[in-house]
Amino acid sequence: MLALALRRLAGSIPVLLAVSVVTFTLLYIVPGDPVTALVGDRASPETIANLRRELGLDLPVHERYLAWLKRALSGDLGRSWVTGRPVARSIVARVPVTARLALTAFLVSSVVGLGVGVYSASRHGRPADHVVRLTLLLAGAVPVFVAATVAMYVFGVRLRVLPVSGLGDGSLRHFILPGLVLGVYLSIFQARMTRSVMLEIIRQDYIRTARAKGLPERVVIWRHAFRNALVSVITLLGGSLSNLLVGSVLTETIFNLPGIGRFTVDAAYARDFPAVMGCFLFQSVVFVLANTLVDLGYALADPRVRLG
Amino acid sequence: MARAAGLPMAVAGALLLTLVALAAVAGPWLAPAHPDELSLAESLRPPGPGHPFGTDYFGRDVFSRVLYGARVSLAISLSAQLIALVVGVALGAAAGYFGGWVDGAVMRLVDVVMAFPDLLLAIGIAASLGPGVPSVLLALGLVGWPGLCRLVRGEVLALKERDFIDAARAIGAGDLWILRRHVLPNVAAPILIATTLGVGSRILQEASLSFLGLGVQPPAASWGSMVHHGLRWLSRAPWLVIFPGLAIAVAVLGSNLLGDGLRDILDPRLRD
Amino acid sequence: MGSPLLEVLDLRAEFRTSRGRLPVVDGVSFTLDTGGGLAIVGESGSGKTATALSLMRLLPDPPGRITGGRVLLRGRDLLALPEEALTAVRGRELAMVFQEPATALNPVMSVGEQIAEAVVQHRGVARRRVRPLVLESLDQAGVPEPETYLGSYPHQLSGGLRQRVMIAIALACGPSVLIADEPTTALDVTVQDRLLDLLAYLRHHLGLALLLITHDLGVVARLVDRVAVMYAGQIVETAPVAVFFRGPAHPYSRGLLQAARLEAVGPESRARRGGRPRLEVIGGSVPDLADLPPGCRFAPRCRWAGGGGPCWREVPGLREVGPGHLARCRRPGVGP
Amino acid sequence: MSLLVFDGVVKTFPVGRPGLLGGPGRVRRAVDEVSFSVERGRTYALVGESGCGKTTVARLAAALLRPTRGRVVFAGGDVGRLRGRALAAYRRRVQMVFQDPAGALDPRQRVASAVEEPLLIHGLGGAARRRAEVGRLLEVVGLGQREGARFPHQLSGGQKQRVLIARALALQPELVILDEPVSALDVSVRAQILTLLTRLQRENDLTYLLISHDIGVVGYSADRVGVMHRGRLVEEGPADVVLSRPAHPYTVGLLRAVPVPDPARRPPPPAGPPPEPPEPRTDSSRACLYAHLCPRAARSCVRRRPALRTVAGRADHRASCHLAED
Repeated sequence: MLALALRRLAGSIPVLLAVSVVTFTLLYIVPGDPVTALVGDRASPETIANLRRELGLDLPVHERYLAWLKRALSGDLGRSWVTGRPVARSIVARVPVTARLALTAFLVSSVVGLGVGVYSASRHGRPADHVVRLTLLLAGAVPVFVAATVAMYVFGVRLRVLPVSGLGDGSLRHFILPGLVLGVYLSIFQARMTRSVMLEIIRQDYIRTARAKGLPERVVIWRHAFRNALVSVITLLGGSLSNLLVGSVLTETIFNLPGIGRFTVDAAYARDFPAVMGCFLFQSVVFVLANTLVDLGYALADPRVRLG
Repeated sequence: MARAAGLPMAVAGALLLTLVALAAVAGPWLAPAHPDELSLAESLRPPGPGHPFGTDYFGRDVFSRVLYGARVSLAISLSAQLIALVVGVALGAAAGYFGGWVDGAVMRLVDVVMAFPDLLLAIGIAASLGPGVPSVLLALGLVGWPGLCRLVRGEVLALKERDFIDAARAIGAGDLWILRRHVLPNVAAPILIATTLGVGSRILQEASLSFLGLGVQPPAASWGSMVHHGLRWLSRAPWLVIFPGLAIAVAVLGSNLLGDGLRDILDPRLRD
Repeated sequence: MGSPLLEVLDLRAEFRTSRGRLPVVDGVSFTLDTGGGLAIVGESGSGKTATALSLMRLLPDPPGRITGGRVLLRGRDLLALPEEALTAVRGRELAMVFQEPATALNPVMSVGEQIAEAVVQHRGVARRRVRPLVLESLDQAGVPEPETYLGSYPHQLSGGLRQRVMIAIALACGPSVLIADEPTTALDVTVQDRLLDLLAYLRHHLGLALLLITHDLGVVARLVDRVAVMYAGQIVETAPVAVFFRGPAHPYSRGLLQAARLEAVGPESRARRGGRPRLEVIGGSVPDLADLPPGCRFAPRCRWAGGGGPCWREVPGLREVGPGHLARCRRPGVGP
Repeated sequence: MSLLVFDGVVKTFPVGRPGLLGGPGRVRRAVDEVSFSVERGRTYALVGESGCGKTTVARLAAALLRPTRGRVVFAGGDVGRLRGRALAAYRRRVQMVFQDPAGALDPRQRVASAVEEPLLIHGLGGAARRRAEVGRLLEVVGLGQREGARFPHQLSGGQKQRVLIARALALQPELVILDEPVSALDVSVRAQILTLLTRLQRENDLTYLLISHDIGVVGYSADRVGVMHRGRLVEEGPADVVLSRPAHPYTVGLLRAVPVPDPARRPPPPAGPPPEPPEPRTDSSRACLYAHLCPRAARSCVRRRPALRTVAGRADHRASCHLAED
């Protein structure tokens, strides 16, 4: 089991390296000279040359990459061009906000999404299933930022029951609305996925076997079908993770929550490259590692993979 | 059952998409005003007889802007999906059919692109190249192809296992003959479905990027950027958000309905 | 003799498809006594599997739907039972073994769990006390050293062992009827041989009534006392095996038996015939259920139907042609 | 005269993933030192259970696979070395009929077009002549214009197999490889296809390599029979001899296992649940591969793996069993 975990983690190393190469490339295809951007047009040629040496910009590109990678690995993602503060520290400061939002949304979507998906599949072809399917279809077409805006308008502006913007005192109240919006948005995805996986599984022979044993339908659905569905749903969680990260970028922007997503967008807007790429690298690494965990979870959930 | 539901879904989807396309094509004739025509006296008017969707802060007619936005949104999404389609199908078919190092190389590339959450990659590109239509196109094309590539590769791999490919080889058919005569016609349906659904994704992604202010730049306006700008007036003029938001939803719903409907109609596994 | 253990009366089921309602089971009746053995024989699309699934009310819905008839188990109509009461019959009194052991077992549950849950469900035994019962049913199914397999998963077992696990699940609650749907079709012939022995043992030593669904008359001859041949949703002939194999009355049955004798070219028969055996061929193929001929459903393939005669116009009923021997044919026993 | 000869053919497949650095992974011997020859105009049948390697032999003969070792010789030429034009020419002379007729037809190709395809590929005849030829071929296998215009899913299993046979005949081959040609078909349709194949063989002077798990089909069709077990040929000889006086205990067991459609010959039910036999040993063992199941296994069977040798008294009957020698 440990060997399997190590093998999967080792397998993600090439991908992480590729992630770093892409990040580095994006950083350096930036039009214009970063040095000029840093010190302004009016700096003397000596200052520029010095800074150039200091930043290692006079080195050949592969050495620059290695130097950058070494620094990035030791947690140094450079300094923001806007605030001058170390990017890594800014990111760390924002992680808790995003983590809380993502966790709330993930919990909501796991309960609602899986529940609705299983329910709908178990009523396949009946009115309840049609209603669910139609709702998912309609809801899935609404962009999360529009849904968030509408929620904000209804609950914050009209009903005034929940805070709509910012972190305030940092209490959980400020996470309810964004968490719910993002959670419901993810639920749509989860429910569609779960439903189609469950429909595929309910057709399988072993479900008929379970019914032939005289197990009540509830047991057939949850013990036999859902357990198998979980194996597939776990593998599809990767897509859900991507949605979670993307959704949190949008949600944080709308609700003005100082998380990584908001930070990324602000930095991109200000063309603060070290900050943009720092966020980019950080989130991609989290995404790759999370996907690796998902793979591992899949392997553990399926005895065919676990035991070979 | 599923098949029976497929047709009405596909028709409804096609109708919605036609509506959007009509708005894009006939926008200039349908719009009551020029989308960029300022009229500060008319600032933030609610929807009414003169302005069916109301006006924005600068007094521009929201209905006209939504119609013109359809052009921008559709043009970008369709072009990006076209890029994704060409790249994805070519690489996917090659990887699946020839296997070996071709497959290895293509799939590693796919892994790398897929290692980034799609919008994040688009943000990175938009930030690097500067926001604007070219970088949006590049970004959306880039995030779109790996999905199609994987799909086509998987379908081709599954087809290769089927006896009729071996049967074609056994009567003396060469690789190109088999690809053209037997592989492509059989992957056409899944490609069509994925492309239709992909257009919806691209519309959403373009809207998201523009909503973040990293897509289409003023004075041009796409639906996403209209929501972006409307957000500031949310408490006073919610229609600035609602109508462009609704337009996005209609377009995405159209392509999802059409895609899902086509899947129900074309998927042989659902046939009786 | 009292009332039979299982009595099926005029069972009807259909598939609702885009091509209309297909009568997959069309007025099927038969009885099965305690410890008895009946085989339903037919080709693909004959409705034999749909019949078996309908008895258990396992016909996939949609598209399947039971539209009429009665299934009396010890006089109680299973088709009239509410769903909850049905679960007490399934697995407890009527157990079923399916064709594909590779897909009929849950891939993510261990063998032990899959047997134990049936025992827990029906016998109300505490989970801790289940183990000996599980081992006993594995033992009865001929699984050697059952303890070693409790924690195994289906993918780790051979085809023969998987089917034995299926049988163990079926045996776990001591049912009185075992419905076996093509239990050996997916298996190699030597594996099949041992499983047929096992089924014969279960019938004779545990007193299990066997309802066998098969296309293979060789398997029929080996296991049961009575045979019912199905064609296009209907029973076309039913007889005691000894009578049937001596001389089937329906032309379709005769063709099947001829084909089966070809299948079984054993050492002696080949030598006896001195080379290639002669083949009796039934022409054409099974009719489309959406487009059935108006008269006898076999008429288009029947050599003795004549052109446009009564066989083509009227649906023949099941008629007695001998003691316990019924055939759905206007001219039973014609031809060779 | 031998049309097709297998000479010490070995085919291995990689098992699981190759080593981390692309080094050689484990391999499985699907076909292990198989030698036999098929006479022109006759039917040679290979019989065996799933996984015995018989389908791999069919694919080797059809040049869909190349042997790892040994030679497949057709009309004097080494099939394993054919490339390009020579391979195309080979495919005109050797055709294959597949096990699953539903899978062997392109679902999006009409029947007539499927039958025409080989003519098109090999550039035989103009459009009009091809159309006439397709009509003739369909008629030969008992199909008409109506079926020609249909898609495969609109046909019954038997009709699909007829289409595949027509397609195989289009190039007027000398050898036709029949891979389980009737096992996917219903019992009543099997007989139709088997008699059709017999008739076509007679009319076109065809040579058949028949692959089947079904002793009945083999008994009906074969002139010579080879019995395969775990990748090896364990017995081989004239069909009449092998099926009536089998020399290898595996063949004996195989024949005995076929259920006889005669209730009078029903064996008595066993007194206890008949157990599942043990799993086979690994290939690396030097024992006879059948020893763990063999009712007659002696000590020599575990020590030394027997080779295929002539059975006492008959030059054309071979078996790989210590007990059959002498």
